[in-house]
Amino acid sequence: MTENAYLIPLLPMFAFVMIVFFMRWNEKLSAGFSIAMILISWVMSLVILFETLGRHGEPYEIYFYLTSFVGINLEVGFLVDSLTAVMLMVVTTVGACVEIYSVGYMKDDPRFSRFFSYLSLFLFSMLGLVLANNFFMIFIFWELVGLTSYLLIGFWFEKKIAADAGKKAFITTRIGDLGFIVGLLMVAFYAGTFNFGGVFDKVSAGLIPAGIVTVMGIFLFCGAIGKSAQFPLHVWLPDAMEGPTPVSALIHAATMVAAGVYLVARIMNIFVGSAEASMVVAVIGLITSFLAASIGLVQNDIKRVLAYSTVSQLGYMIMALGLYGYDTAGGHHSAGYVAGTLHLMTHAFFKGLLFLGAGSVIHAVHTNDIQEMGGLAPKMKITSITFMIASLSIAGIFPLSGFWSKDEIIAATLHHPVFLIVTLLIAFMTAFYMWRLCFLTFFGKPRDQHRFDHAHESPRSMTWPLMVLGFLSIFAGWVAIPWLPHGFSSFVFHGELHHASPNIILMLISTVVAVSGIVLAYFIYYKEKISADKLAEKFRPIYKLLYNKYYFDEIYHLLILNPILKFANFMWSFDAGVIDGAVNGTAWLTIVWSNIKLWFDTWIVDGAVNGSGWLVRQGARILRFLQSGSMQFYVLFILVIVVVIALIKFEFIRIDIHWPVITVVFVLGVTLLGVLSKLAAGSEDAPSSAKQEE
Amino acid sequence: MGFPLLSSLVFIPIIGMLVVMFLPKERHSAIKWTSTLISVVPMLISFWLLWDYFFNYAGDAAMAYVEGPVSWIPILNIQYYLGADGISIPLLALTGLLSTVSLLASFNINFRVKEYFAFFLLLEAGMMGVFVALDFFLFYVFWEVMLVPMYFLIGVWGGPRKEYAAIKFFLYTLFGSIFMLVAILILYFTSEPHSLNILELRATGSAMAYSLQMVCFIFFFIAFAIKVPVWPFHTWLPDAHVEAPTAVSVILAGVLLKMGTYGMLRVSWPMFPEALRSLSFWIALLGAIAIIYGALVSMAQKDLKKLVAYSSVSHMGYCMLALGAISSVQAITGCMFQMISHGLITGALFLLVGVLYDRAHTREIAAFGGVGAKLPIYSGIMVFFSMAALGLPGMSGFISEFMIFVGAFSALSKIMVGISVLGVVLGAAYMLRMVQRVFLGEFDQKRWGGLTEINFREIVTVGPLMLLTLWIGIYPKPLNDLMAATLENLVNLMAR
Amino acid sequence: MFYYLGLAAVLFSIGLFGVITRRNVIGILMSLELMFNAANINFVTFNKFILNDGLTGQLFAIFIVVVAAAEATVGLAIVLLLYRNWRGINTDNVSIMKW
Amino acid sequence: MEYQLPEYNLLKMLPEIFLFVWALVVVTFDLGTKRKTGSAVGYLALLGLVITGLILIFTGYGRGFGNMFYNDPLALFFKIIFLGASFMAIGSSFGLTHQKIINHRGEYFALILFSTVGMMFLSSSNELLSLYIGLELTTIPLFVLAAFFKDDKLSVEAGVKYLVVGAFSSALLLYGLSFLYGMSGTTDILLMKVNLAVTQLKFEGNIGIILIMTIMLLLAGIGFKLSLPPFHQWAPDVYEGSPTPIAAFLSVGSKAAGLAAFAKIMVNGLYAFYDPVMTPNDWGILVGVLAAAAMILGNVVAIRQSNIKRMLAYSSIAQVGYIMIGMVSFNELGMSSVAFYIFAYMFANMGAFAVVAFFEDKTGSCQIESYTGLAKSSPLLSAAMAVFLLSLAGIPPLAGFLAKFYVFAAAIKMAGTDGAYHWLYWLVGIGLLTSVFALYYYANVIKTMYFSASDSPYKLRFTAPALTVILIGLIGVFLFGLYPEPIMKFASNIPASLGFIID
Repeated sequence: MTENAYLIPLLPMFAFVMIVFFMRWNEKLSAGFSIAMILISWVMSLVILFETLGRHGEPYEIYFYLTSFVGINLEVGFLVDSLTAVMLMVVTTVGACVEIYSVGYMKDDPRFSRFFSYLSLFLFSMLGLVLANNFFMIFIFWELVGLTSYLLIGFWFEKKIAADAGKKAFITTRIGDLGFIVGLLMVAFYAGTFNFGGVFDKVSAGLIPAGIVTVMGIFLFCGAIGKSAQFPLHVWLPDAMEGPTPVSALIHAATMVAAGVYLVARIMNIFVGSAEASMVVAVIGLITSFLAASIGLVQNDIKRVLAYSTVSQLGYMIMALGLYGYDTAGGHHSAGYVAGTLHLMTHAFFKGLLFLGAGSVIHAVHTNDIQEMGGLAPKMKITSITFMIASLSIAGIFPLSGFWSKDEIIAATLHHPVFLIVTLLIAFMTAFYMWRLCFLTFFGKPRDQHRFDHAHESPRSMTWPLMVLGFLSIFAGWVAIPWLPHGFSSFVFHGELHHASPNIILMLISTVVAVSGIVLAYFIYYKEKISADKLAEKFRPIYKLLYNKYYFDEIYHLLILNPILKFANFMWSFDAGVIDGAVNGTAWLTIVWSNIKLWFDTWIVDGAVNGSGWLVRQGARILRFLQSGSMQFYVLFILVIVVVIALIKFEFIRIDIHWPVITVVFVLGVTLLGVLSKLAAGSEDAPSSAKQEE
Repeated sequence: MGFPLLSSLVFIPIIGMLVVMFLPKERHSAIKWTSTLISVVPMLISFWLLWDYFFNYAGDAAMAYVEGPVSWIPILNIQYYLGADGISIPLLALTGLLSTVSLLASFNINFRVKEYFAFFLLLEAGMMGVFVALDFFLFYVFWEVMLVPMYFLIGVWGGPRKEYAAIKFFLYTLFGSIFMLVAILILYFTSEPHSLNILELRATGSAMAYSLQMVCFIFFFIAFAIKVPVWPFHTWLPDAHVEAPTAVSVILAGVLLKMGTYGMLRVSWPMFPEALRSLSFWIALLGAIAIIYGALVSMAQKDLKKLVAYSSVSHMGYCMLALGAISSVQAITGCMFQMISHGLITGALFLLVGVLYDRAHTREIAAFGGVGAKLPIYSGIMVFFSMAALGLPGMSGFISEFMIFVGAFSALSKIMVGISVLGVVLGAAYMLRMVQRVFLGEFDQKRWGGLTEINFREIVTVGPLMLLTLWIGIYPKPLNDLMAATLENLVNLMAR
Repeated sequence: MFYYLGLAAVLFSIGLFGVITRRNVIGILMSLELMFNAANINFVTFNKFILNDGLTGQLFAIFIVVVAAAEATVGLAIVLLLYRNWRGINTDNVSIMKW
Repeated sequence: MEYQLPEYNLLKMLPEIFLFVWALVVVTFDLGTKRKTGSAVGYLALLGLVITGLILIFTGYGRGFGNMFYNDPLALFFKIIFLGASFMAIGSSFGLTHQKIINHRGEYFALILFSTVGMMFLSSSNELLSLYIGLELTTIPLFVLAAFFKDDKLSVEAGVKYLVVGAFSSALLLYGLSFLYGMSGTTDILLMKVNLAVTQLKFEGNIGIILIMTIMLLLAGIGFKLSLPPFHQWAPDVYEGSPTPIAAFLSVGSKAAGLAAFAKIMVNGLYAFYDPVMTPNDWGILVGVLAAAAMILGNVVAIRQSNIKRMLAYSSIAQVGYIMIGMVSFNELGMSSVAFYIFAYMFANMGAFAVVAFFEDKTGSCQIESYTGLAKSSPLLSAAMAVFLLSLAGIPPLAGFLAKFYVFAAAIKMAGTDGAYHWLYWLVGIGLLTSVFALYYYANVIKTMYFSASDSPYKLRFTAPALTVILIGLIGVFLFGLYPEPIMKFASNIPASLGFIID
């Protein structure tokens, strides 16, 4: 089965093609078909997972050349190792759940089947990304994922914000990809191949200078920054919530945004090669995580809160991976890699669940604002229960899966006190805002009676996926229970037997932190012992800062977007100036030379040859004067020219009294006489000729 | 030698032109169909050439299908000498395809039909000729012959400022080509025995004194650069594009611009290696400038067609960047890829803009919005090509740009390449702006309620371009193999 | 012979002067005749003094006289036309067409 | 001093004689039929030209009247051009003879023929006297023809101007010739080179001044014929005023005659002779400067003309500039290129003038504006006009382009081979740049005919002769653009008859 892994992405592609060309008109059929396809690939990836387990995660690679020019090959192929297997599992599972879910959610949407075709396309590219065995392919699917996310965010493109959000997402990630491309170019140039294995060998063999490796790593990481919404390019993710909720669940929580993390994990060998690069990664992750968490504290849009929590969790993973790279480069042992990948998996499940739950809530009350919800728990049991499970999990409460992964992360930060403290702080904040969300949504008394009355539990197609994911977000983490002999950790490290040493104290600390966060939220938002508004009043500046997301969007608009647009406009005007300087040029010229025809100017001036145009026109004037129309003048002119040229030649000759000279002297004298007299005569009828000028 | 395929490529359209001339003026549909069918023949021939070349000749860099040299004007020993190799064959196919496509696309022309189609066929003949000529005189003749029908096509069937645009195009290009003429004459009299044979003159050119090489190179460069158009010479392009009727701007973008780069690859690059070496940096710099500049300017456009026009300035900038990276085969291959894919994509974009214009009678971007809801298929195709234009993987644009970057990165200053990579983002920016403003957002029901979906003929015109774009994007190997030998040979010549 | 040449030169110059300054077309024609005759004198002179082969110069002179006569006739005819159209033969009027 | 009579074999002169007689016949025929002959006279004249052409072909090369009369390739080539020019001129003047010239058809055609005879005579004379006579015989009928509309002020003014300026310039030429005769002691151009050298020795090389005078005067005299600036000013006025076919004939025929004279006297007579003061290169540069002036002036001023005849006049001035480039690049390629150029130029220019004449006959207007939208009402006419203009502008594959190419090739070759001639590069540069200017005003006419949406009021129906002329023009322009081989071969013999050794 592993050798046929390429089928996994191709099945959704098949679904996409079929839907677009044949099934568009039959909604049920298209939905069913795409779901069937993703289920098949789910099964396949399950099989592959077990096969990989059987191989103890030995990588398995197949590829052939797409095209090859001198020096470098573009190849197509896939690589299955433990990481791939896990990711396949995650993607297919969440994908399947989301597709089933959206049957209910997208019901009676005019573009129902198109939605499913997009979903399938996305799954194709995501799975392809996961399976890719070289930088080139991963980049291709990387971009395709971006495209599909663009399409899906802007799915309801009649809404201007949705369209804007889509554009913003695409361009922002593209900026990240800029770095990615440069990284690829460096890879191609210095490593001479795109194949992961080849590149890693070159790096670990030290064939590439360390500085280059650092720069390369950082540039490649730019891609991750863009895709998984790390600081400073995190601004697009919250806006992306304008898309349909299933999309948010699938793309912007579980899979696509995780692609960045996946990339970092995939090319970890490069980071291992350079401590500096890894440090950068870690720091970026930390900053992001902190910022996002703090922003999430005060947001009121349910999906935005989730979005920020996603960003912060991604930051977690990135930080963990970075730390791993740093420590390993330093020769120490670190749990970061396991932590990152594990959290990647668990987070996919519970965050997916959270979003789907949020979706079903929104489906019920038709608003995103948690201030208008409340007390929904009795009305929609499954949703609320699963939602709370997920919240517990993300808060990291024993023994839910979130607990294990987060614990690993904290363990990874052990040797770096700053990281440790901030991480714990973040964990606290996470617990707090998640439970703020829960309390405000499901408990207390309804703040908007009208919406409350209409609220109802979602249809079955929506609740089943919730339950599946709920199950997973409870138990998925257990594969990594440290006491397991052949646990997750030993799986991701290809078979080398390796126990992440269980660290009871840490576990306790993290649990305490999490619980305290929950309790605080409980007191503020459930018991309302402490008034949130008072707090907000007390910390007004901080509150405003957080509420406005640190003013990132504004700053970007001010510093980057507007200047570029201005510059573009300036360029355009400059170009226009060059092109039809005719317009203004002519205006000026017609004032000066009003007697010249317009088109003559336009073409002479055009292409910025004013000068020559001016000369030409002057010349024309003189010639006009010469072409005076009086024949005697012509005669005179001929004569003058002859004499002048002759004179020019005379300089070369020694003058001795000799017969020809006399002749010439005569001729000259008489001619000059003639000239004078003619000019005298010409002065008389000067006015008439002047009239002719008009 | 067998059947003179290349000559037939050139002369069938001319015969077609004569046939069309003798058709009665009123029989519009007859004229349209005749000319289209006639133009199908060279298209098929060119495809067959592609096929045959790929399987029989692709191995070596020598000229295939050589016809002649037949002495034409012995006094100046001007010869009738045609040939095709890896760089001209794909362009021939492109020309054939685009000519037929744009003839199909110009069925909605309905005044002075006869002249229009006659001129169009003449234009096709000229383009084919440029790509197969191996004698400088012949090359120049075709180069110029093409101008006249173009002048008329823009000037008669063009938009409001057609006359200005037409004369501008004509004068600009003529101005360039006189430089080429001088350079040709200098080459002619330097070579011993006097010859105008492009292939033989390669030896002469590379043997010239440095200064003379410089002069000739610059003269040729001016001529070709105006055609490309390289950045400072580009100002004729937007006007010509905006004023020209749809089909003509398709040809203009799809084929005429390629002639500049083709000329560089065929003539001046292998001919004056020393001069090239000392100038390559500046050429690449011009390319980089063009990329950024074109992208920025097209970001500020309000007219759909102008936007596409400037985008092609930016895209040809990639070609120049690649041509600056003389030492790397990747870059040159990328350049060829870029030429072809730009031909396909921009051609299609112009076609689509034309489709919209026929229905809405405006190209003002601001005037539209939410068209996607009304014309799903049309918008789908348009979005597809916009994505291709902004270099989305899986489509030809990406492959070519990527090759160019890889090659240029190894051959040029890293900084320059880094900067020109910015073009990718800017490209995304202006294309998405356009897509969003036109197809997304609110739909103005009462103004655009009457818009009708893209019809079958128009889909037929765009379909093949779509398929090719995808094919090159997904499996570029055949095209690459087709050109590989020739291009390596070229690079070796440049490295002399 | 120098004197003859000088004479020719003087004639020529006078002719020039006349052509340029005369307002009257007849006058111009006459001045032209002067110039022709200057050339004649030259020819004859050269034939006489410098070289003494045959009569080429003389012949040339005779031919010139003939040609000049022909030109004069045509000229006068045109002058007649001029008079018919302008009621006068002053050259200053005859400048309708210019630039 | 005793003479031996040179052999007069009149047979060599048969074409001229025949044409002369035929002209007389034409007049008498017209008189004999009481001037009631419609266009029969015209056809008669055409017939005469055709027959002359045939005779011309059958009288081979050879010489008569001592060295006075040569039938060499140069002569033959130019004679063909003259015949062609006058053929097209006559052909395009039928409409004229229907409306304006009711009375004097006979004289009209006869005069054209006479002038043609003069040109032919000139082109094959190799000796100053006969050359001068040929020149006068060419010019004098043209004086009359220019003023042929007796009651049209413009025409008469054209006549007067042409007369005065022409006579004046011929006087200058004559004076120059007299000095030439004085210095060389012979009127035979072939002997001239030798004798000049001898004379130079006799006067210790002090004939410089007089040589300069001579060359100046000759330049002035011939430059007038060529309408080469600064001796051009008569041209626009005369072209505008005189009947259109005559203008055409002037612009091609008498130019060609001037070229022949120039080639004979300056190139053949004076090129081989070297004087430290006035080397051929010196006055070559001088002529080159004049040529540059011609190209610049002609092309620039033509841009602003509103009268198409005037525009064509200026364009023809510019064309002379191009021709002179070939002339002053003193090599065999140059001479043959000149010949080819004038040949190609004949077709294009005569054709263009024929269209103008035809249009003028039908509509009575010469303004460019009145051509608006002509393409729709009469496509063939405007298409022909467009082709002619493009050929004049030098757009391949038309003959005009090949001619330009040939000329520039000659210049660049000379510049490349001889260091003293580097100035030719500049000349070529100017030529090329101005050719872009030229395209502009030609294209402007095309624009007026084609690009205007409004329809032309005139619906023109062809008359047979006009159509013939235009078709001849088209065929010539296309044929010799695509297959110039025979003409070029022929033209490549001409340098030999100008004393160049063909390597």
